[in-house]
Amino acid sequence: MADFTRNEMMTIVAARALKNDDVCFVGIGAPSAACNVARLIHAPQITLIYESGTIGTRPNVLPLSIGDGELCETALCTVSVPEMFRYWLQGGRITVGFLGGAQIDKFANINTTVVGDYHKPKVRLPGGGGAPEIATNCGEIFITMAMGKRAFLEKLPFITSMGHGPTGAERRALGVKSKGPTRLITDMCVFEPDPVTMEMTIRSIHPGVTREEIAENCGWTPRYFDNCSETPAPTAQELEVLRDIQARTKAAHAA
Amino acid sequence: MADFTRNEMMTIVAARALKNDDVCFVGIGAPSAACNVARLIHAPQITLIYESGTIGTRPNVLPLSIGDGELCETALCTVSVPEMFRYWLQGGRITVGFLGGAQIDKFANINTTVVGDYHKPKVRLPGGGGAPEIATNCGEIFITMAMGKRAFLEKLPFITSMGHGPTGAERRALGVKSKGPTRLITDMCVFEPDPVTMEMTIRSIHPGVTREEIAENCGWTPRYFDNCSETPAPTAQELEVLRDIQARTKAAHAA
Amino acid sequence: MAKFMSLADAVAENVRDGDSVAMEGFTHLIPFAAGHEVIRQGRKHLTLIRMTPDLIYDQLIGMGCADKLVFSWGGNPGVGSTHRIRDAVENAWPHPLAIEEHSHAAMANAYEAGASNLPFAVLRGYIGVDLPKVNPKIKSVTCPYTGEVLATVPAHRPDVGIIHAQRADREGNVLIEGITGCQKEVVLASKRTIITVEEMVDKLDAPSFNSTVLPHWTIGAISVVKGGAHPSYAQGYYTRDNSFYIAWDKVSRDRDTFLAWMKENVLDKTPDAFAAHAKRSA
Amino acid sequence: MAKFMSLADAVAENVRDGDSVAMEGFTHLIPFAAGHEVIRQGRKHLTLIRMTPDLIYDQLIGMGCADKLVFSWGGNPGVGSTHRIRDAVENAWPHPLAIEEHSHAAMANAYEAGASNLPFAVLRGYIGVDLPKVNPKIKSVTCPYTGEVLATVPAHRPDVGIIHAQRADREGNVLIEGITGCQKEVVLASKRTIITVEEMVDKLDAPSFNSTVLPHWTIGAISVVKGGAHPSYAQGYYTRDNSFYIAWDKVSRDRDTFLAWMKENVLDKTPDAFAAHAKRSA
Repeated sequence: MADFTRNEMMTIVAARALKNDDVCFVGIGAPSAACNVARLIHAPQITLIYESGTIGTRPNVLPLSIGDGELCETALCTVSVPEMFRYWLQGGRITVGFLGGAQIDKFANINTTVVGDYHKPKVRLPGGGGAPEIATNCGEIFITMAMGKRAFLEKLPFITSMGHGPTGAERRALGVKSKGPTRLITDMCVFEPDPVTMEMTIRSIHPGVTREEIAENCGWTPRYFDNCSETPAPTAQELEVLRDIQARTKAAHAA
Repeated sequence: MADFTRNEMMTIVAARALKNDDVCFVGIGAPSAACNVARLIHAPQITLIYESGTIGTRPNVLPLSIGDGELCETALCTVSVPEMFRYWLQGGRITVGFLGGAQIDKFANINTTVVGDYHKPKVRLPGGGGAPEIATNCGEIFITMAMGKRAFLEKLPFITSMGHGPTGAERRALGVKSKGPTRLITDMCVFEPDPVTMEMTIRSIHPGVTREEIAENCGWTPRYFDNCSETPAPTAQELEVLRDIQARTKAAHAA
Repeated sequence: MAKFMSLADAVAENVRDGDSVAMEGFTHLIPFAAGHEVIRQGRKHLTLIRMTPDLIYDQLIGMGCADKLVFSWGGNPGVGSTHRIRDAVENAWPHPLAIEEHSHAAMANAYEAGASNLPFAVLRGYIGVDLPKVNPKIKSVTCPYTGEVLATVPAHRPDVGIIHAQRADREGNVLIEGITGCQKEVVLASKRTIITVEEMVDKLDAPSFNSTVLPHWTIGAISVVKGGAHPSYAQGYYTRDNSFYIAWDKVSRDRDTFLAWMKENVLDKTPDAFAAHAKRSA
Repeated sequence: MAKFMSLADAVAENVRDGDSVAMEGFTHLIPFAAGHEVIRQGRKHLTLIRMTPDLIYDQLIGMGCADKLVFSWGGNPGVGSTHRIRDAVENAWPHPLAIEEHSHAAMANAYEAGASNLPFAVLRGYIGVDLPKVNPKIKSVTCPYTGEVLATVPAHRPDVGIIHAQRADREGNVLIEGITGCQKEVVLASKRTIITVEEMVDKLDAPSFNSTVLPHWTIGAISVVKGGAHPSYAQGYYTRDNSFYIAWDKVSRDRDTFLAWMKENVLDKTPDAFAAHAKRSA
């Protein structure tokens, strides 16, 4: 088994989840790496869309921001931001939306707005950006986040984007027809929603990670599917492609 | 005085009414000729917009339809039809809208929809097209129509686009802030609204036309402004430019 | 996902009796070949949607394909009436035609709302006019901030959207350039789509006058039909055949002349016949 | 009607204390030079509108120009926090900053509604989230056809819209290409506008990546400011200066370091200083 970091494992698991015919709304950081690794390995036809308006981008290096020139130059086409949110996201054209966040609860609701009282914040976070509408208008949502007690919380101070709702029932009750978060991919394991309670439940544990470690880094007592397995380790090809694009990116942005 | 037709007089009067800084929503036929004569004589910077989406067109020949390729090729830019109606017309960017129609009443309301009962029409006309929103969203409206008893009616069977309203009061009462029809340019005379009653009132009579003739071709008893004058006849330059563009157009469309 | 197929197959697979069908093209790129194929395949009870029903809708309605017309301006542009549409509305020939009438602004907004997956559109329109009295689909909402009352129309969500475009690449991405009308919105608002194109190319070469690209995954069927927009025009390929529009006035005035013309030029032909038009006026 | 003038004159004429000001640019073409000029001229009590307040708003807010921020995502993209904005929100330094917070979709729709001269925008959004509880501007309407309840936001109609673009022709028509964000909408929605451009040219040469043209009669002031989008980028002219974004994290963490940097690099400079940046990273 090749040597790999937990962050690499997280990115590669996310890449594996993407299919050739997906139309994917990409955020920056891990999702961008995952989407482009998928494109370079098993999903050459995947359509990557960045909220800056670029459709069908095939960047050679990873963008630093969602609006880099590389995204536009390699895109099939570029549209305005209002059109992106109206025709493409709200239009229901996106099959997979990627989200991350500062804090998450067991029903995959996410907070990226504020810690403490909204009007007298302890920590002011960046805010929702595209997330509130990505969460409901994409076919399904993949979330990537590194685990930790300050990030994986029993209860959020603020819901920036809805997962399955505060008790897991609200999404359905509100009549939202898209699936919401179907995978929560962390640096330690992969969660999927329990089909009945919608609680994010551990489907597989990454190689070398223990249940104790997961418990220590989770603000609630995590549940496991009966058939919870070990996440297949990154293949040599997966690692090579990921490291290669990251090296190209580093070289390009340093220049 | 040069020889000219009443139709030429109508087009030239309409052309004179346009200013260099106008942004003009152009229909087909007389308005298109008038706008382009204005552009070629005294308003070289006038912006002509066709509802097909072409902005700032400078056609060399008159288009046969509002969507001719010549309009796009000579335009500053072309936008989609939804954008045209949302950002440009509804956006309040147009200073002058041109309208024509099958029938008109003394308050410059226009019918281009139907003669007879709407649901069992005697004559089904083409319908409103852009007119209902042109009539209220442009800064002011110029109307060009040839006079006749079947066209200039005391009461319309159907109001397709609002002038000053059925009694002249409705436009103001509805809170519409644009001016509405400020000129009704016919083949016999020019009407402008009475500032109090808003009834279209004759401001000038074209050379060679009598009040009797006007009365015979108007379904209501037309009123005249006290200082009603004679419309200045077309100049040699005006006629030359108009005939020239019409000849070019004929040659181009016959080819 | 875009699938290249013959126009006959595309229409057979996608257009069903009773469907609502929007064939768009604002003077430019009108999908005549596709309209003819719908006539040849004998579709019935269609609801035809189009801002500017002109010759192709005159033909469809005259041949009895439609039960209803949703539109904002109907005529033979620069020439006069669409006689077959008038005959259907005024005399119920070949059978009655229901109409749902809007303004251009409302139609354009309705497509835009459809593409945006909204159930309705809001516009500053229909003020002081009679259309809302005869079209119950025109309603209103009150602005929650200013109290202003604005007009609404339901979003267009056609069963089938049909357009003609300049070209497609091998992946099925489609380029439209020049006057693009509301074609992008029609494709994005429709459940199924058929796009006829002048040609298939290796590369779209997108930057051009107002170039608009529809990604392959927004499209159903694509058929290469050279000349498929004749007698309208395809910017960069061929110009408008004005003589046809003028001639149509005479052909369409009389029911028998019309039927004879349709038999000879539509029913007894195939989409390949359009290629000759592309050459003739190129 | 577009008027060419110096950036100093453009800001002096168009930006007034207490105005609502939208400076837009989605990562690309951020109007830094114009923002610096607003700071130099000491404007106060502004309501700053922007989807993604990043470094230029961090600078404006840190210098005390703004009383209120209307936004949807605030941060140093790819780097971390905007420390001056956080200091204003968390600690009221240099004075309290009111916030009106939206999602990107709502902000984009609000500009679109402003450009469309509508008082509000309708979106399928804000479902199941907490923002409507803390932002009273988020309301709803009921679809008159389906009964569905949809979110609304008021249209943005800024007093001043400020953007940076690639070039203007001598008539004042402006071309933006590449990622155009919501800049067209900002210009069309604003009462007054300032556009800085990289250069003045004889011909716009419009067909290009996603080229967008703003006619001269939709524009107030135009100022040629070479490099005026630095440290963001201008497609076709210069690339993003990533090192600046990284360095800003350190500069902006400390109030005194920030103030010293602003004095040296903004208060004691003129718009001409930006030309050096354009060269450096071209």
